[in-house]
Amino acid sequence: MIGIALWISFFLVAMAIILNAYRLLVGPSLPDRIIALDTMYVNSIALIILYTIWLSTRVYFEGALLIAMLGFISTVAVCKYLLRGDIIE
Amino acid sequence: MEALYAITTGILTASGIYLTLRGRTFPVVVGLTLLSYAVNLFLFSMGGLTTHGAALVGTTEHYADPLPQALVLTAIVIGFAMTAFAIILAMRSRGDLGSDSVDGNRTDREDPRENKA
Amino acid sequence: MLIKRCLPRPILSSILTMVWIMLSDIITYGSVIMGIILGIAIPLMTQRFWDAQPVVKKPLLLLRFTLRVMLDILVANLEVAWLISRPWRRPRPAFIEYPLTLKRDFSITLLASTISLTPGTISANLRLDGRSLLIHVLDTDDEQAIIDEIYNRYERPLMEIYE
Amino acid sequence: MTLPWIPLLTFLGVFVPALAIRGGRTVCALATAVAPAIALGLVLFFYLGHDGEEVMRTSFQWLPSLGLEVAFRLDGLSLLFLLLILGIGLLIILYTRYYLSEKDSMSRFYAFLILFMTSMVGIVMSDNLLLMWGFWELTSISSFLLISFWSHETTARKGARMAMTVTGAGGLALLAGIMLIGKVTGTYDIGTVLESHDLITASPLYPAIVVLVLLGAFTKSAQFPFHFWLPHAMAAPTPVSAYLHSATMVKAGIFLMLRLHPALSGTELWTVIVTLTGLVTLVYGAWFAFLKTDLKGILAFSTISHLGLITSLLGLGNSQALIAALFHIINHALFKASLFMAAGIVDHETGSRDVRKLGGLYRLMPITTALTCIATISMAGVPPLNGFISKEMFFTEALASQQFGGLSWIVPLLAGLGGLLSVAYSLRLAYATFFRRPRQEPPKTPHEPPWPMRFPIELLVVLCIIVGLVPTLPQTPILEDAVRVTMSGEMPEFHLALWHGINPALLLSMAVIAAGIVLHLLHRHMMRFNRQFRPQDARYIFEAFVQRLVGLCQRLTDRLENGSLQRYMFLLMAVSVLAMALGLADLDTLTGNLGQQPLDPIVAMGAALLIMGGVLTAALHRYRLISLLMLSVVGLVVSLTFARFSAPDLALTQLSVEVVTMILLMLALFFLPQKTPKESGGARVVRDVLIATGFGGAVASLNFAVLTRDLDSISEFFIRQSVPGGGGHNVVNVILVDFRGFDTLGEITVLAIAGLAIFKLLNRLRLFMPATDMEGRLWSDDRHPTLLMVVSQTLLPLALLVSFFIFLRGHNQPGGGFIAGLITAVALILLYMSRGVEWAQQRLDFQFQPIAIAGVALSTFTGLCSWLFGYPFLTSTFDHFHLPLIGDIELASALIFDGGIYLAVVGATLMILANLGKLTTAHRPNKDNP
Amino acid sequence: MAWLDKAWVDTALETLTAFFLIAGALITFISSFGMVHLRDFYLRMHGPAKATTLGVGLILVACMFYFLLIERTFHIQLLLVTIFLLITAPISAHLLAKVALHQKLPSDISTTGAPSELREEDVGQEPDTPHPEDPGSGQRHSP
Amino acid sequence: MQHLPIFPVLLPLLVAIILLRKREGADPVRRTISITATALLVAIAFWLVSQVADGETLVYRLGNWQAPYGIVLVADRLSAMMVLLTALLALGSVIHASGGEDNQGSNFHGLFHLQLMGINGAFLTGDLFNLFVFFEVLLLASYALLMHGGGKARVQSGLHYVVLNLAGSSLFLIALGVLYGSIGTLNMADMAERVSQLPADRQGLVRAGALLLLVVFGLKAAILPLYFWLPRAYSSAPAPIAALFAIMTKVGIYAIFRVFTLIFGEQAGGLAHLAQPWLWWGGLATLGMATLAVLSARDLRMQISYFMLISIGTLLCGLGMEGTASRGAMLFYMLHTTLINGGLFLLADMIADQRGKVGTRIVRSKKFKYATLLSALYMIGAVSSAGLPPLSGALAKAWLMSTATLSEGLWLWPLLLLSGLAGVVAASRAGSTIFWRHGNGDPAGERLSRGKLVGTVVLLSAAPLLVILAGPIGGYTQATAEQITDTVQYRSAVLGNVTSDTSGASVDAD
Repeated sequence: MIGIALWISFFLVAMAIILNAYRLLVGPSLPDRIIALDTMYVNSIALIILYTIWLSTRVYFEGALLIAMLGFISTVAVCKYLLRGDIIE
Repeated sequence: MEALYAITTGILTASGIYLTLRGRTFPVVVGLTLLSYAVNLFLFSMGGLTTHGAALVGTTEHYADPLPQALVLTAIVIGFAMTAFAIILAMRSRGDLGSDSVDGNRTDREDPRENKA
Repeated sequence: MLIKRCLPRPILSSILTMVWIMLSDIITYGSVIMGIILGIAIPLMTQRFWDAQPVVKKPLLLLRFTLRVMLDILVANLEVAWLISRPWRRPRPAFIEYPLTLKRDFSITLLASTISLTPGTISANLRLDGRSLLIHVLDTDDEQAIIDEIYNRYERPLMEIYE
Repeated sequence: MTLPWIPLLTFLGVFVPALAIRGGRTVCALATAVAPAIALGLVLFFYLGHDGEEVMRTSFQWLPSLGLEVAFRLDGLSLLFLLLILGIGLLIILYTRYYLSEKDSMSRFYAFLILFMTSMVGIVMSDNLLLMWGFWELTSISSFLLISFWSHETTARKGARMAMTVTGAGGLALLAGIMLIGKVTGTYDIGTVLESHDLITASPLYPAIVVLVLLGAFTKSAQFPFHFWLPHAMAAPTPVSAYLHSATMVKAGIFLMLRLHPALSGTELWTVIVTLTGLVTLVYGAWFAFLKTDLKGILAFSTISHLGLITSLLGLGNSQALIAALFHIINHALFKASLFMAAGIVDHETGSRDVRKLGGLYRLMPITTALTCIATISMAGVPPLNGFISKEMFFTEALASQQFGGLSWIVPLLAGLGGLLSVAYSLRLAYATFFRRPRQEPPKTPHEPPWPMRFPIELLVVLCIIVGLVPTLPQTPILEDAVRVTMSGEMPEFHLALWHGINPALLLSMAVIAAGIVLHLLHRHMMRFNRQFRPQDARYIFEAFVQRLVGLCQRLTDRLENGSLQRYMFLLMAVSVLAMALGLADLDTLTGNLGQQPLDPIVAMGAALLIMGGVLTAALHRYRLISLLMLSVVGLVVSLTFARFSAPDLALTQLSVEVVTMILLMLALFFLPQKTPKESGGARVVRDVLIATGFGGAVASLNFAVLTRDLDSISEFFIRQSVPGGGGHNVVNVILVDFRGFDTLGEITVLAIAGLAIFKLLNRLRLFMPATDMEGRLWSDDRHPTLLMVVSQTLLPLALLVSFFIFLRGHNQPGGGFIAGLITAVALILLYMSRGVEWAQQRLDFQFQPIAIAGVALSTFTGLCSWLFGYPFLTSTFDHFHLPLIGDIELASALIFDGGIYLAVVGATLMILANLGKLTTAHRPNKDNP
Repeated sequence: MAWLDKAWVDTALETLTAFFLIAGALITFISSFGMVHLRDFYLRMHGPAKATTLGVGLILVACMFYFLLIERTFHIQLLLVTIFLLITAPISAHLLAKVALHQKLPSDISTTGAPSELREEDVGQEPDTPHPEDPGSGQRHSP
Repeated sequence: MQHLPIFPVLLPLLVAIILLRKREGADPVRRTISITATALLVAIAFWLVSQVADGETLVYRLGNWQAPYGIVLVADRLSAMMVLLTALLALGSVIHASGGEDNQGSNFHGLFHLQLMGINGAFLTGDLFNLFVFFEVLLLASYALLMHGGGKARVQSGLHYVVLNLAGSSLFLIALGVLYGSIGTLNMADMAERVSQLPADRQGLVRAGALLLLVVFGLKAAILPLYFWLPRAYSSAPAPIAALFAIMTKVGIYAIFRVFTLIFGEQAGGLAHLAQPWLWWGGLATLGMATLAVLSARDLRMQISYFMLISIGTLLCGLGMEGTASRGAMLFYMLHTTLINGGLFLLADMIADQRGKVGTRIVRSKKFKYATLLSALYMIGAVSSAGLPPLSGALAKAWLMSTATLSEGLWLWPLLLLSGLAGVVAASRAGSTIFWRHGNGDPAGERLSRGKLVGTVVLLSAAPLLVILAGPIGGYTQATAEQITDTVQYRSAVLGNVTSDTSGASVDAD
């Protein structure tokens, strides 16, 4: 049961990422692209967790944590860039 | 899978190389970064592509080759240091030479028509 | 005094200890002790980076508030998911100017985050003077209702907790 | 043996003038003369004292692998030249004392002169070809210094350069010749080489050897067509001309031909080249000597002509000719040195060397006139002086020559022509300078020079007379010895005399003298005749040649090194593609023996994302921010790929590095143009795409080829040893901090250096700061969004906690100091982003450089600690401790090492980012938040 | 914890895992889908701001159940990720909205209310330095 | 002393740590520390040379791990000689720098020592990846030092240098990857061992990796199509750094020498000597181009850079030639050219100081003080570089020429001799213009810094010293060449009794 659910989830999450990629690709505005990227980060957390379930290993938990943290920071950086130009002023 | 992996590495490498051949500092630095990603992927795969084999002793039967991983780790760090230096140098070069052309001889003025693009 | 100096932020310290235990993924004496050590050490190290300390006046209310928000998040998400996945019905979005009564940055942040996480609203911009919040609503007819709901559901508890 | 003392003494003499100049000019001159005088004494002492030995030799090993020895020999030939070099050298020293003006640095001149003398002594005494070559080139260098002594004059500089270039080039040809001789004979030892005549002449390399060696000799001895440097070397002070260009340096070429005569001569090739060159030079030099108006110019061309005479004698090659040549060497040195010195006196006294301006000096300077005339007569080959004797011997040989078969008449013809001309220019020299009525007053009123200045001339002239009148007396044994060496031992009969009875040579001499006088009378017509040819000054030709060559080279280098990075990059890539392609072409099949793993859709998606990201990064590079976002996608997916293929550590590292890189690139992008103008033409783009595709294709092929072959690697060891040997379960981390800890030490050093370097780069950087974003919007005035501020300070403790956690578990689980350091750094950077540099800087009251360095230091000292226990650097240790309540704790030295990494990463990253942020802080107006 | 060993626990856990997995993935997918098909940026923003958070959160919960199932241990570590996301997601959304407003991205025609940010008047900071790529204006250096 | 081989790496690192604790300019204390440390490095290098002179190969196993697994430092005659050469060059440079150049920016001495660390590490390491790491250390340090003091020309040429070398680093990694992926080890001795038993289907891969490695090293060493960046970069670098850069190209040469004699030596079967023809023709082409280029120089520093290129071409030819004899000569030539070129760069800086605005451009200038002294030094350097007797260049060139076989000599001799001639022409033009073509009037120019002078003299004194001591030094280089050819000795020293076979494959690729 879990196996089937897992593969369905894999498929859905992968589709989600591809949709993100589509948004990233077409824009049209920069914020659109950024939000697509940000969502892609979050969705890759989901992907990694699914992978973790698939492999039954815990080694990627920190990966998920780090993506959550770093994805945020990178989004903040881009936003700051668009708002102020200078990220660290 | 191997074929796809190799093709991907190749395309990434090609993109990186193409960028490094541009005439402005920023694309060149981006290209070098991209190239270093590609090279890391390449180097990483030299130990083979292993699923479920994280090199943590006691967690699995067959391990991925840990040595290329260690090498790639070192390469990532060094690549980061180099990228950082290169991009700051690009800034310095713009500050000193007034242009971000890699050869320092062109103007920064964009074609007015292109501003709309 | 000593306690105050060593534990400038008891809540933060306890949160950190808890987080450490969560990180360690296992509750042993070792992890607890380590968590406590870190819970004391890290606030001391980072103290200088904190602005004025938010003082929690009613911890119980905070707990209740938190639970309510959690629930709202769940509902909100389902609602949004429902909205999004209905291409046949166009949502009626709106920008709403929400007047703030909260003063402290920390509580404003909490409010704004809460708004963003809960049904169909996103706090889009905090005005520079800190007096009002621009909110984007996904689907609404009645703007005042939303303002009232936010005020009653979130802002007033926060006022009570922190200010 | 004591032979090396002779060159050594003269060499030590180089330093004497500088020391002695304090005592005054006379003392300096005398002191300078000491070393050559002693050396001369030694030469005579050795030579007269040697008992029966043909050749005295000494040798020490120097560089045996090269076959280079410090080897000197003293034989008849050396002796002859040594006497000339040292003897005339002494006279020149004396003459110079009075010649140089107060302004000129006497010590420098003497030093150069003695240096030159040393190298000449070295040439003639060397018993090793390479050693000889060394001295040979040294004469070029020292003559360069001497000719350019008056370096403020353009002619001196140019003349010196030309002399240096031509003789230097000849020297290099000589070296090649010597190398070939070495290849043929297997040695550079002159003694051995001289005995290998048959071996050398039989070798197929023989023509090359002859040509190369003769190139050396001809350039040095100013043989046509390499003669042109000599007249321009006349820009040198006269003592230099007298010494170098009459007696010594130009004779070095002659010496070389003599020295190698036993080994190289006796073939048709040798005879033809040497004789003909000599004869042509003889006539050519004489003709121009006749036409020149500059005193020294006349003498220079006359020297060329006489050298041609000697050379042609060497070409004829029989023993009588050799005797004549040797004899003429002596004679030429005697009269030409005195003539040069006399010319110097005239120049010195009148201020002019132009014969058109001179005249009538005999009244004012009778003694000089007399001396000059005697020397001139000798030069003209008029009896009863020494010049006549050697010239008559030359005529004799010329008339007797049979080497050219049916064309042999050409030899006496040219010889006669040369003789005729030499009579003419000699006459003209003497007449125009001393006897003709002056056309104009000379710049200075001349009078007789001081006696010591004249003394060298007197001495030489007296020698001319003595040699002429009593030719058999002093020089016979010397000549005998010299000839014996040159003829490899066989001793011909010879007899030097003024009067051999009436014979063809005598008749030729008489005819030549008569014709010479006639020609002199026709001088004006000859000048007119000459004027119809375009004046071809060799100097201009040479200069123009060099200029053109330089210009050509400049154009070539400018074209190649056009300062275009794109081109250099292209070349690098092209060469790399070639390298990889060559290897790949060597592969039988690309696919190896290993089956491929099945493709799963997630991997396919990742690959698709990567490809999209990569291609778009490249394709959209003109929109830099978008390109950057695409790069970010690549970074993210790469890290997911690492996770997918069992490399959690890599995934974590890649992720954190990627984010930091993004931040960094964006920080920098602010100061750079936001868009790249379109400037690459279509062709360029096509070219770049092609090379990039080629490169990518090669990389992909290599990757595929490796992936489909099994690998027998050393990794098994690491997995086996990780726990027992390294004390950690995370093999990657154990490799990093233990097995290959040295790499890691280097890696954090790199990081620290990057921090330092970037600090250096940012120093006093001036930058453009855009006031609007790329679409012309003004910046938002919300500098530090409140929400962000609050969240960032909430996140900081959490991030620190996480980084500490990741650091601690690194040895056993994915993580480690590097990732932990990056997390800490990123958290702090978030603080910087949300609160601004000023705010953060106030609260972070430590500097980052010391932290980074402390990190490197910590790792290094951890490594050093193993020395205390007698283990090599970086040997790790670990142990398990049991603590009450807490349980088992493992402490590894690698953890401290990792701590160093952590510190270095934090320090370096912040050094990079925070310093970059600081760039603008102070200068941005701060309206809303004062 | 003996009750954990019962068979029905396994079944329950399995079911829970599967449920949360699908629910999470579905929400994730829907929010990304919304990001593609919604009409303006402000609308598109809603999905990632919360739906994704929840979706990932649910998957994390599924993961916790899964490990409870196979290892009989409770990995609270994963909760941390969720907490992190909860803290950060609204802030990202907020900042993005700020950017969008700053860039005056047009909102959908049906949107009621017009915030001052989207009106035409100038709200930005006065230029202290001219834009270097702005032809005709002089360039100034920061010393 | 068992730790001796690591001293040349650790000493600079420790000194750098001490010097970099705080960010400050150069003060007397720092200078003293820096110079003393460099002198100490010279002493250590001498010690190292004396230890290995009898043919012993010192192996230092870092972390006490046996050879193919851990990283080893290997000090044989070649490594020791290179370390000594570096130390000597560094001594001259650092003394010169203490004459004032070090104050033009921050952290000069610290970075200088880090660069020394990188260079020494590259010379000593026996591990290919570690070589990469040390390459990066020395490169990054060199980037930093190249920018020392700033200035447009430096930034401009520095950018090219940096970008090319970054690309080069990527190529290096690709090459390393291919080699590891097909050979399965990183230790060079072990690689040599394994290459000899390489299955046929891997040959192409190894060849590709090896050739790519050659390209990378060629970029560092500045072989013909890859050298165009060098003249500008080196001529714009601060003098002491330019001087130190003289060894940087030699690191490339060294790496080529080491890798392609050890790994792809006799034992390598089909891959034996695979770089030889490339080196030979590349070297000749470099030599030829540099010969033309040296004539084109409009600036003294450029000219010195081209002298350096000539020497690189010569060295590459030396590597490309067959037989060991040429290698002894080539190493001797390397000693000569490194020191002299370094000295010339230092000298050019002193000349620039004196001439003021004109700098080192080869044009007429004002009269300046110390022209005699400086011209004498220039004479020494130029004569030596051009390869004229009696200084070291002539000896080295003659030796190299004499080792060529006839068919090689046919190419090498004319080029080498012409390069010498071009050197003579160029140097005499430059020298006579710079020192002699000047206006009248009182000589101008600042006081000569004693540090700069001493540093320059230290390096240029190599010209006569190498000649005087040619016997022993030449003997050493000859012995080095013989030792290098005998790879069995190196391999057994490094690997001991360990067979290179590891038990079982560790990589699962299914």
